[in-house]
Amino acid sequence: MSTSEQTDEAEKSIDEERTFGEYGGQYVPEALMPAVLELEDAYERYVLENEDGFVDEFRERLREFGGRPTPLQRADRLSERYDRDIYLKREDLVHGGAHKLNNALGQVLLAKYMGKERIIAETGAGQHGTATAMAAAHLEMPCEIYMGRTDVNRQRPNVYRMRMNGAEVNPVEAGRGTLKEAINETMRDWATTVETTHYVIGSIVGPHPFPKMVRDFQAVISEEAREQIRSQAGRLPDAVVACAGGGSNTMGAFHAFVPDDSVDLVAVEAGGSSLEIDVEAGVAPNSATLSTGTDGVLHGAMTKLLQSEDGQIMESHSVSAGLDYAGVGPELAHLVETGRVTPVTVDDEDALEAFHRLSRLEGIIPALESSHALGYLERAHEELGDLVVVNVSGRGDKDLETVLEETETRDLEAAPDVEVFDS
Amino acid sequence: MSTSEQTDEAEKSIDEERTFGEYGGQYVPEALMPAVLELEDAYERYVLENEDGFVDEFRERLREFGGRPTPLQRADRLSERYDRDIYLKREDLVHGGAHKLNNALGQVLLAKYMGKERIIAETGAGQHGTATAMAAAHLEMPCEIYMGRTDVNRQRPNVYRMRMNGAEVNPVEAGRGTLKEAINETMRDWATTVETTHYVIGSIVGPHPFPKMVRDFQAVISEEAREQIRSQAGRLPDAVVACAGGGSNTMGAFHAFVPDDSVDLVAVEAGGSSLEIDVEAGVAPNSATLSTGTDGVLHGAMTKLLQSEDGQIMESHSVSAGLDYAGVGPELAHLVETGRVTPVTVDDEDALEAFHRLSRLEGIIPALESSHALGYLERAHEELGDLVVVNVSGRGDKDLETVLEETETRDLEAAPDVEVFDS
Amino acid sequence: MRADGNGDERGSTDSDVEAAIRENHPALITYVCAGDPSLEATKEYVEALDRGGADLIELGLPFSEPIAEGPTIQASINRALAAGTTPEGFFELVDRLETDAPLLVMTYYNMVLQYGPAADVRPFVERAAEVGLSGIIVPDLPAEEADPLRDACDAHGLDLVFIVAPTTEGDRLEAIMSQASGFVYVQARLGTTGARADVSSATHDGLARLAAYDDIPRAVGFGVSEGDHAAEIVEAGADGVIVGSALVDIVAEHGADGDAPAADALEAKARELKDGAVRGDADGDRAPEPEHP
Amino acid sequence: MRADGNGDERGSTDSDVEAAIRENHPALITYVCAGDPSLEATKEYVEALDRGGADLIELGLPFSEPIAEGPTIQASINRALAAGTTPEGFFELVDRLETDAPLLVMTYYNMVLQYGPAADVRPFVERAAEVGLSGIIVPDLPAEEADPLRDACDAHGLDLVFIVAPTTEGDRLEAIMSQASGFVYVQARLGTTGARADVSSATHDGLARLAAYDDIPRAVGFGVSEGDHAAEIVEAGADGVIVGSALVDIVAEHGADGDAPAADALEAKARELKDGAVRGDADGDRAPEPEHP
Ligand SMILES: Cc1ncc(COP(=O)(O)O)c(C=O)c1O
Ligand SMILES: Cc1ncc(COP(=O)(O)O)c(C=O)c1O
Repeated sequence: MSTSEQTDEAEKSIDEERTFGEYGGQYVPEALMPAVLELEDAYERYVLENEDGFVDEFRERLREFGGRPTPLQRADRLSERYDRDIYLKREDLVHGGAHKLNNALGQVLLAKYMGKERIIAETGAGQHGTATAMAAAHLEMPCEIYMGRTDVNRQRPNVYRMRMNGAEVNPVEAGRGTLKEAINETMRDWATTVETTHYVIGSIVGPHPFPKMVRDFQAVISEEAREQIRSQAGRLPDAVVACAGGGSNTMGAFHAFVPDDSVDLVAVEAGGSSLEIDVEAGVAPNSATLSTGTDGVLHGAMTKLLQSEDGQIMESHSVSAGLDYAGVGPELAHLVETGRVTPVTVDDEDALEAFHRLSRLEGIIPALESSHALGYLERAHEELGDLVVVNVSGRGDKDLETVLEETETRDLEAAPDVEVFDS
Repeated sequence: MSTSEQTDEAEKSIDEERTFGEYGGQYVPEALMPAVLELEDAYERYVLENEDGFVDEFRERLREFGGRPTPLQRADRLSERYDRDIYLKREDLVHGGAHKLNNALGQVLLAKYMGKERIIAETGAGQHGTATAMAAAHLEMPCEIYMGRTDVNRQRPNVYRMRMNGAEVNPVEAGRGTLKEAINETMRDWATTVETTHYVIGSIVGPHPFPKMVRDFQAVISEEAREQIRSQAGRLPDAVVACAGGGSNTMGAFHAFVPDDSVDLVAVEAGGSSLEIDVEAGVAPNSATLSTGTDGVLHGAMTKLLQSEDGQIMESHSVSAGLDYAGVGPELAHLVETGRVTPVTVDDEDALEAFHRLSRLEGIIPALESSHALGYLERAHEELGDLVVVNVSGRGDKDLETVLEETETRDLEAAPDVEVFDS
Repeated sequence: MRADGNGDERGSTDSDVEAAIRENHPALITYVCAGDPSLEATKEYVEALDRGGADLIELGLPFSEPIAEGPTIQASINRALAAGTTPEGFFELVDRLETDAPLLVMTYYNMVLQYGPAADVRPFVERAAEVGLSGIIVPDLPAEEADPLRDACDAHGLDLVFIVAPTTEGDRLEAIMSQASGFVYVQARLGTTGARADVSSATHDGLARLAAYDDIPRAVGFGVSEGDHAAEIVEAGADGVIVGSALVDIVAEHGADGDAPAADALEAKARELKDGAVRGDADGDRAPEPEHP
Repeated sequence: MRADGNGDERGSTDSDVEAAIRENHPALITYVCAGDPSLEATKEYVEALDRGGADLIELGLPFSEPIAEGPTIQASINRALAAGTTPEGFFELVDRLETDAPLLVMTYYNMVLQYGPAADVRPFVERAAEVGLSGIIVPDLPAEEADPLRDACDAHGLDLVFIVAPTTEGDRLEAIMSQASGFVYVQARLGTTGARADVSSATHDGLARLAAYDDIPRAVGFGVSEGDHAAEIVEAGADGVIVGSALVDIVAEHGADGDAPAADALEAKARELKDGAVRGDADGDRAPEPEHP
């Protein structure tokens, strides 16, 4: 994204491609196409060309409302443990507790510039929904969030937060009542209200220009981190490690480093309980789309998917709700295809260990999503060079109940005993 | 506090007074006196004189680990509502979700400089306990937290967080099992282990040097805010408003402004359900120590207290656990006595309204403690001048359950309907 | 098959689909989802619709993420998937079907892509042609992304039917119309499929916008549920009406076993709709001025 | 009353407290909390202790935040407060008590401050003198903060007893000793009050550190619960032993009504302790070298 200060030619050139190699595109119902094209136009004008000072306002709001820049912190005890320099990009300190606000704030602001009157968004565990509700309240935009019934009932605190920020929460009764159904339903709302409404997609997925636009809003992560590591460690890192669900924190953490060939980019997917697919049940007990998926079209884009041979989308699974998605951003699919990004997986158990490890060693309770990136560090730090940046995409307060339940049924080395209750 | 950069004479002069006017002092058991004096010495050397670069390390850790500086954000919709410029100091964005870390990090680091081997702390709702546990994990210090049994059982998420950060949590069975008992018990531990252990007090209370030292660690709030408001609004504010429990966020937000006579300093106490004392039950249904308390000695200092005629300390009450304390920092008592600080109260109901109002209008869910400061703004903004800074001492995620329960039994204007569950 | 731009009149296309509409004008186009409640039942239902007067039959191949459908058709798709409906089962059903009305498959793009070993539309189109399907409708495939599928359809003589939405205007409308074949699916209102109690005003606007393109039949869908709606729509100038949810409601009512009364009810409903359409045709004319400006 | 520095030998002080210890050497000093379970019961208990051989009696005036007490005395204080014990009730009880042993009040500083209309220690001290108390012990009042109370005590002829802890050393020890009166309370171990099974090694260290200050009696408390402890402590050179929790345990055992058996048990316990102290005195000498270096 160009800022008013950075008038670099390469950056200012408008990127009109709707695809990343063979991935991406705009596979949406005809009724949505005009809105998608209108958004494309707005993206090019406001986000790429800073028309009306959009980018300046966005950056300022990210700073004042969102709490940016976030620190790049050297993790002393992890560095000692792994005998190399580990730096954590602290997206857990963004307002709302995750990188999600970077995107939500950008899109809601853009919707305002576009003259839209209403915001809708899907949410799974509620992170994107709460970020969107916060941004909408901040910018005085009516907001409705679609959330699967199952998720509504199991993520009450996030539902409360959205309601408190003035958003409507619409439970989606269809299917299993989780993220996939919520996205479908948000698309249906959008198909009905497209003239007045902007759909704030929560990751680098969906039809063009969403994947590029969301990436550009999240790119602030790597723009900051790249400057910070150069000033704090004196050089570029050997590797950047980030978890990948849809992939927004991932591309956010990678984007500025993509041209730096010496920097390995590692996308850590949720290995769930197994990488084997349960064909009978149509269930993938993981969300390892980049590592195990096949090409197909979902939610507006050609990308890698967890799907059956027939083309039915599978239920995915991960202990971390935010990674639990059967698709992935088309740009990541492309960068994996070209070899620039290395996809790896970390399973539920190793992510839980990493959650406890960071909490105990560094006094930072990471999101379960981010714990996947940290779990990879534990396993493969020797392959990552001497200077590694890990993106801590969010904080783990939202995950306490899940972690407790999941910890109880396992024998985790790093977990504390929590028997201090009752009597 | 002096920094390595600021070598201003006035700031560097060592403050050897143990009292603030008639308040303060060192009313502790003889066994603790040597530790208190040792701490006094360490405070003077490390904190006031930056010996061994203590202050520099503290500031750097506050930045990288704690996420400082926090923004000073213009609240657009509040400004519109109140027809004046309202700025929010965003302590809710500090790691852990409240200003509490500023102090916890400072004290744990100081304990390390002093060669202590172990950290203890009291906690009520768990905010100071979690901040201390985080700081102790970060600095690799064994840590035990005392917490009343009642609080342990009703603040489970915070207990989990402390355990996950590797702290022991010791439930205190005595009395009603809340903050007062936890402090008493921590003092008892300290009286036993004083040679190796540092007691991290959670507010500007306790014997000298705690009130000054905690204030100095928290003063970063007003040091930042003062610079920020001058650069963002071009001048000093007309008033700074902060809630007051023990008073650490309060003095943190006031300290740098104390010499600025044009700046009104307003300490907002918890009015609870009533300012009338229930003499029979020995209960004050409020925590309005500065407004209604009388002079006495509690937990090591002469200060204002909620106490019976006989001198028994009363149970205090507030919907916000963090304000629920029968004492207050001696420095605040003094500044109220001299007229520099104006004490006011906001009751439970107005604080709840303010909680919902900020959530809905600004997309920031404030701590219930901070909601008291915001409630005062609603009531008395006309008396506060044209440019007002409100300290948002923490985020409200920890308060969701309480707010829901308390909202259900009331008819609050600003509250959302939360009936989206079940089916 | 699409007019190939060599100057042939569209009227002289060799499209079964277009012919079925023109020859049976005003046409009834019906939709049910294959495999709900079973492929056997679907066979009976389709044949019943054919008897009842359907001139063209869209048969849904169920996809797990039907983003363009309302609750009725979503539920039908879910039942079909739960019953184990596969693309190959679908094609075999089509192969066995004996109807006067030509058949189109309606499905989502990923289903088209995945039929072969790699993500490629050709195996699907080839198989569709082989079992005698006349065309394809893909609600999540806008004209901009349609090149590969259109090429494959052209190669196998299948129509690729495009949807024109209330939001489709100007250059895009022109672009779509230039590659439309079989008929144009006029979406009567924004939103998703689903039976409604009235005819949308957007119907009239939509037909008006298409008035200039009278070399291809225009059929209106989304919300049509009664004979009177059909009459009103045809009266407003449509060449046909498309009915889905109202029929799926009947399928749903009759439950899991797919019984004879369900087939009878479908046949009767088709007749009501076809009668309505014919009634509308007697009352209206074929290229009206917009009634709701 | 404190030696006034005019050259009088401490031996010739007019302090009841000091006299009670010196004249009954080795002395037994007992503590119970007034009002647990009732002021009436306390009266009986104190008189029983007096009969059993207590040479000096500390009577607790309960305060809601007893930070220097362990669980036993905390509970006793809570029972006394729940029973409605007030400072005035306390003073009236003292007024009515008939004991050979002088009485001291043991309470926290806030209780002392609040007795009058404003925060001021003088009314409390005045009233204490009036009802015949001989001294005051305030566990949360270190020497550094003691000026106002010491002045008031001096004015009314009361002793202000200071505690010397295991951590008290050097200049501070000197400063405390220079203002001690009545006796020095030697805290036998770090931590809070509470009966223990053995005598702390810090006891010996503490007495050794005080060896030079033999112009004022030294009594050892914190953890003393048996006659044998008393013997050991006196043998190590103490002038007296202070026992609280072990007596409060007896009070607690006998429950809410304060019965005659409780008084008997207290009297017996006092006798055991006094006998122990006397036994220790026969075995030891008064200013030993430390046994545990
Ligand atoms: C903290 C956190 N990290 C990561 C993710 C995964 O999303 P993405 O892959 O788009 O960054 C989520 C999604 O909710 C999240 O909350
Ligand atoms: C968010 C927040 N604000 C304020 C307070 C009150 O403490 P103090 O008055 O010391 O700032 C607390 C205490 O827990 C708190 O958590």
